[in-house]
Amino acid sequence: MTSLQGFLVLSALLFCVGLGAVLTRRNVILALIGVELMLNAANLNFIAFARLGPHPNAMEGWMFVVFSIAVAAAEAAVGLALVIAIYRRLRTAHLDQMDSLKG
Amino acid sequence: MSPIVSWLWLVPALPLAAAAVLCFLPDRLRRFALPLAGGAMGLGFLLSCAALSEAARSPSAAGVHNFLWLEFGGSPLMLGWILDPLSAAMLAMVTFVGFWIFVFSAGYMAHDPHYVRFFCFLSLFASAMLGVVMANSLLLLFMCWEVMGLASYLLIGFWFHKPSAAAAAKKAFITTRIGDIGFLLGMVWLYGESGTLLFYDQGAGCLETSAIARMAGHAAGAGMMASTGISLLLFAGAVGKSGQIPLHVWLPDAMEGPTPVSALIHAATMVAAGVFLMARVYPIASALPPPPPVAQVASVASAPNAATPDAPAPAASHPSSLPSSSHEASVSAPTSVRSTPLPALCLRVMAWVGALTALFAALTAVAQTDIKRILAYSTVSQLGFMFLGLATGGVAVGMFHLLTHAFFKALLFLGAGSVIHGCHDEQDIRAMGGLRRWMPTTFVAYAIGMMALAGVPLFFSGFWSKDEILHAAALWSPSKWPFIIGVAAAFLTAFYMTRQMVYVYAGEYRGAGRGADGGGSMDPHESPSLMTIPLGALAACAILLSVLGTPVWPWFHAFLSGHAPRFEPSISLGVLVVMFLSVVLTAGGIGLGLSIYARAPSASLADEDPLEAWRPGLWQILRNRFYIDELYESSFIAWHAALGRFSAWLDDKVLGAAVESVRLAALGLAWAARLCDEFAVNLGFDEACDCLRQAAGRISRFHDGQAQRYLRFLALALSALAFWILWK
Amino acid sequence: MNGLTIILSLLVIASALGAVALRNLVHCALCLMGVFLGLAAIYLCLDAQFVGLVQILVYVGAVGILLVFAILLTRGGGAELSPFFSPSWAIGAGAAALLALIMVAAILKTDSLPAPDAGGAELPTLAQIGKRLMQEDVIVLEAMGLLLTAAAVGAIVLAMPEPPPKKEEEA
Amino acid sequence: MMDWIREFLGMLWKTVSDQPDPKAAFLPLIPEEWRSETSVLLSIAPLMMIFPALFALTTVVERKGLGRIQNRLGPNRVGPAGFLQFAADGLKTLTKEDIVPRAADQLVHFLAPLALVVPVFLTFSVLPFGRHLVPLDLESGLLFFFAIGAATELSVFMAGWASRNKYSLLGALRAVAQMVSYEIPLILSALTVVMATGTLSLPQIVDAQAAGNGEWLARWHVFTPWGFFGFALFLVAACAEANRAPFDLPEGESEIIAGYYLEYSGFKFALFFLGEYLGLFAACGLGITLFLGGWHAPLPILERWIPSYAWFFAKLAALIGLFIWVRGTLPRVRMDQLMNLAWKFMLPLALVNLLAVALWHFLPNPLARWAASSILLAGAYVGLGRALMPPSRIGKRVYRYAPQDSR
Amino acid sequence: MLGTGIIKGMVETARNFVGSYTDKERLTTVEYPEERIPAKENARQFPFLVFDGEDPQAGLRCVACQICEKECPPQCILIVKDTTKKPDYMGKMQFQPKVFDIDISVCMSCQICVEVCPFEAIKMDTEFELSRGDRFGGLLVNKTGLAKSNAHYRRIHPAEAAEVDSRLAAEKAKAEAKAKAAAAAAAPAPATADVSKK
Repeated sequence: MTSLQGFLVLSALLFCVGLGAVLTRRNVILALIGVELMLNAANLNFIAFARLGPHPNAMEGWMFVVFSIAVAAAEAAVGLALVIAIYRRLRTAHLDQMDSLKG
Repeated sequence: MSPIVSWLWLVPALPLAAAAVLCFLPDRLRRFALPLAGGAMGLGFLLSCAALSEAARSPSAAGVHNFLWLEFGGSPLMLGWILDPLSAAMLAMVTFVGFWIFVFSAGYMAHDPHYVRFFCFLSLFASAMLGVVMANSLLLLFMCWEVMGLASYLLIGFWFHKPSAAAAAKKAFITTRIGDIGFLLGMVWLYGESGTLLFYDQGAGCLETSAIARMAGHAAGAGMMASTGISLLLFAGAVGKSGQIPLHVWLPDAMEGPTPVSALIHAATMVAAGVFLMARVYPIASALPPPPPVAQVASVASAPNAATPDAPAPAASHPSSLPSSSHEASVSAPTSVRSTPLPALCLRVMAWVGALTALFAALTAVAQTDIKRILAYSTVSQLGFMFLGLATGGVAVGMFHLLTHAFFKALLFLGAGSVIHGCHDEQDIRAMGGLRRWMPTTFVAYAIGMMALAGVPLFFSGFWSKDEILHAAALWSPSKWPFIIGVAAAFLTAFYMTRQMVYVYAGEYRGAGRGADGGGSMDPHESPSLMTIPLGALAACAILLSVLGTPVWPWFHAFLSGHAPRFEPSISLGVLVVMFLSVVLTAGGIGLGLSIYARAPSASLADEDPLEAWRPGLWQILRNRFYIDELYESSFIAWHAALGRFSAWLDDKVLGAAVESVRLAALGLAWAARLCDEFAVNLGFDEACDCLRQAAGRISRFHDGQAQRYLRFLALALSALAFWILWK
Repeated sequence: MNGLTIILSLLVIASALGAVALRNLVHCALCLMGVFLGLAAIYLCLDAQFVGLVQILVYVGAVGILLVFAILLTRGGGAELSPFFSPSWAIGAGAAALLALIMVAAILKTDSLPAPDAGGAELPTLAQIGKRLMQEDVIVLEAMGLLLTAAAVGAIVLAMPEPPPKKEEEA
Repeated sequence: MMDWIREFLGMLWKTVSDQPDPKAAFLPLIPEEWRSETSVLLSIAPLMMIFPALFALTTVVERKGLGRIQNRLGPNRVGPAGFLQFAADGLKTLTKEDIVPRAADQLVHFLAPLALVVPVFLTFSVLPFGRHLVPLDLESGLLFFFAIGAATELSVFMAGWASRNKYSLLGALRAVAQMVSYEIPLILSALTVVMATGTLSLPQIVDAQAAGNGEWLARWHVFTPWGFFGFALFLVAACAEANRAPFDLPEGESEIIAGYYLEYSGFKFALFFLGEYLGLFAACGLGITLFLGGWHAPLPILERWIPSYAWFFAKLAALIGLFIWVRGTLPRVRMDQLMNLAWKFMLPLALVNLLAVALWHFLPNPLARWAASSILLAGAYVGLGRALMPPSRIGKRVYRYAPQDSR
Repeated sequence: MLGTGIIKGMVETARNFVGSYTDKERLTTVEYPEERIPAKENARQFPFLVFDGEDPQAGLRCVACQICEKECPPQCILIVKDTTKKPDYMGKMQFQPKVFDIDISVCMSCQICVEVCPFEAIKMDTEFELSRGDRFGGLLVNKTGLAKSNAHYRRIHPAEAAEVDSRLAAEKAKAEAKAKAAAAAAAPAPATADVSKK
């Protein structure tokens, strides 16, 4: 196993842990935590490929991570604001109780 | 035309503008209400004085200002105003009395929460009255007349939270409307006859010679000339407004309004408007048919007592008389030969109505205990006098009494207001007494007013004006009964005013639970100077006005009739006789009053009146105002109610049944349509929809709104996809 | 991978599992901070200094604090009351585990991953990153600024207290 | 062994006398496998000794200074003129019972003070204390400073939340809100320097402020308009970041008793205390590095006679004195005033300041750029000050029940 | 402008700071155990019992009338009368207190005992350094501990003590004059004459 493979495995595991949180936990905030984990897993992939890939002096990977972090910040702000707004209206933070669109 | 005429519109416009401003004035700026309303009134008074002097300089030439208001197709509708002695005198009187009443109101209503609104209404009212006075068009006069009715409704019902006030306001409004229907009909008829509603229009007005002649010559059926019918209808309006029998019932009830309102309505303005109206249309009312054959004019006789006791009788006794020109002749010819032609029918009706009202109201006033009600009945009585004077002696006689009465009755009402204010809103004269000590200024002013009303000779204006009326009535040719009735009424006037004075000012204070020895804050007190100053001003006028109309120097008559006054040092015997008679009457009335009431002033509230002890039956009749209200209640109003019930029944059962049957028919049709729709058309569609819905329901079970479930499926699918890609 | 990065990786995985599986939401958030810090450390180990420090600044300093506030504002500070295990939980966890299995297997199976250039190429310096951000990627940077502004405004609008319903609507 | 001691003393001398790379002669004496760890230890150990000692001294000086400001004597019992008071205090806190509330979250409660102190110590690692004294010369040292500094917010939250006490939680939320709010003007004001010097490395920033050849006055950033405003903003924001008076609402003993460290006692409390002061020192050190020329003397001539770290610590002492002075002068502000100041005054002013740096950078003429940025900043200051504190027309206060003329 | 107030305040505190080193007026505190501010005459801490003469117990002015015990709001005084009597300063025979205890952990320094005492026997002390190792026991002061000489009283409350002394002297003189008159009236009785001669 090369070093790159190790980081990729770490990234895959991190991603799946995050996915598990999104799929199983009912609290919206935990789902968001899962989403953050998945984003971080992706970032880790970028960094790993950028550093341990064939072109360490290319900056695309780094740039991607920087922008991805910014997007994550925006996502967290809007997502948590949504959570708070929904909580204020429905008095719950549980995903399975937010089913107003239920068919 | 002098410039003052073209600016005369300012006189009513100023109070109107004040009213408009006042109705938007917030209550916290209430200190501006009096300056605004009173200032408008004072300015109006100054303008009126200028107009009066203008009119006095050339009394014979009426200044007229007409303008186009509307145009119906080809026929213009003109309105206008007029400055003649009549309107000038009225303007000056109304603005002067009104100004002092405004001042008085500021004191009287100082603590009312709706002070500003009150002044707004007062200004509106004054503006309407001034419009009535200076109108040169019957239409304009009618419009102002109706605004005045509205304003009086608002003012009488000013304290609308009191049920009695609200009822009185409605009563006044409705009762006067009955008369106004007559007015409206008369006006329409007048327009039909003369083609114009302008009074004076350079020869084309309806009060000018040609129109009068045309109307008087035009028979209207039932033995009447057109002019007679018109003037009788207009008189109906005047009866309503001026509270004559049989429409007098609203006026005493109108005492529910604030006292300054009573003063304004019952003394100076609204009730006088009726008299003024008749004075204005006097040319029509007094119009005689065109000159009959010479023989009748020449026939000379003096036959008093010949007329039937009831004025409309001549017309009624000849229902089938000739429709042609001379019903007067047909009345007079068979009865007797007389020196002068019989006065116009309208004037005779007026005389009788006036005389009867004077007596009736005076009798009723004797038995009242409410200080304002006594004055109200007194007003009704005095208005009867005015009509009597108008009918028998002409415009000047009636108007002179109107003017003098305006001042002293306003004085009396304001005095009563002062008394009520001083006694903490007590209105029952039995609960007063001894106020001479507490309220000396009010007492003096009230006494002057009382003496003017009672006709105490020489120094008080009422004496001269009433004397003139009696004199004119005595000389009235058709009948002497009005004179006799008037004499009785004059006697009663002195009597009931003495009674009231004694009750209110003599003896000990009888207010419940308070008194001279109580010394508490509930003692009566003198009113503030804001209220006593108007009393003084009006009292001065009540005395001073007498100089204008003495037989020795009848300036006012001359002014009204348009020629220069003459100084007549010698008074004719007839006048002296009547004068003497009235002195005796007054003295008798006062003496009788004093002898009955002043000898043993009642000591407490519960004491019964000496008259009641003397004749309880008669007293009850008088006390209950001859049961006229009850009579109306059981007759007209009951009939109306029955008619209303019948109409309701008709609407409900007959018309309603028809509507119901139409409805049922429509319903049946709709039922049929619906059945067809449901069982024929919808069934197939519904089935199809149901199929779709069930199918969709099965599919939609996956869409349970659980985001995580969707994601789980996604994840499984992703795994499967990855698996397939990697190890296919 | 040297010893330090292996330790950090284990720490990151453990923290991630804690962040996902703990009952108390605040603990979850704190574990998430651990993941972030661990990842930042890994970035630093991979010579990605700028990215690692930005990771700490943004994730720990901003996103973490936001999360914590959101947890407290939704009364999530106490323990979760609903049962942890449920049939749907099994499906979700199974799907995640399956995917993890597939991905790890795929990574390990692949042996054709590119090796780093042995030529000793220089890593980009901070100044280069700055130039890149301000010159070539300036459009992206502007867009990102716009996005962040919009997100901030949107978050404020969303989380603003709603005006109380009017009386007429209630009646 | 003798070599070892001699080289160690030589290393100390080289450090004290401002010579480059003092460890160069000493490290080869260490076995190969321990060399890097020893080097790290040699860098860290002075930090770990000097700044806690400075903290100890500062507590005494602060109490004495505050006492003098309030016409009191201050501590005067332990040691000469009371200067050993810190020892007594330290002993007391060390021997006090460590109380943990039963309802508290034990682990988080325990970790919180550590999580506060560790990042604070880390921040010192990038500060250049002297000419050759910078423990960690990072390319993005400034970013490191702020990133690590941001982590302290988390520890404050941990402390407040884990205590299971509503006052603690309120204090923690206040503190976090305050720190998040003031971090923005803090970073923005520091960014002016980055814009002016074009680097994130703190030693390079210090070098940029050195006097040029033949100049008699150092080119400290504080001597420029934007630098002056940036420094003022930086100081205010640092004061709020460190929860010092007048921004010490999170403690707010009159309303929330002691804020987030209400439930801490003994040594943990001492750690919080230490962390707070060290945070203040770090912020002051950063301010010195960014705006006050770092270890440079105001007049380049003086640098020859007085060692560079002396200048640094002199400036640090001056700034600490300023903070003590401010604490003795200003009353605590209200929460809304605090937030208003951050968002409505400091943030716009910091943004304007960025504009001013840009003007400074792009205008060639020295006079023109002085005038332009001065006018811009002065206008913004006056306008924002007016907006924040509109001139109030407050009449003479009238008391309802007191007689009007009793004065 | 924003900030001027801050600068003004800073200047003021700086003036305080510097002034505390240079200006004695500004630094009003003293280092207590070494320096003391002399007690004010009106200071009062806890009551003590005044005695005349040399013997603290025999010279006590207290006659165990127990008024102070009844009046004491926190009930911190305990008095037990002795059975023996001894003459007071006016020569009248009076009881002695056998026990006179004051629990100064309860006493609230209200001075009511002093106000009500008809014999000027109890006064307020200015002593304030009363801390004890024991929480309660050490603060229960008995008759011995409470007795302090009139000289002490004169030292701590000079003006008041002078007034009290002069009044007592006057009363004593009056009483002696009266006694002399009574003795003169009773002169024939030889036994009393002997007594008065002594």
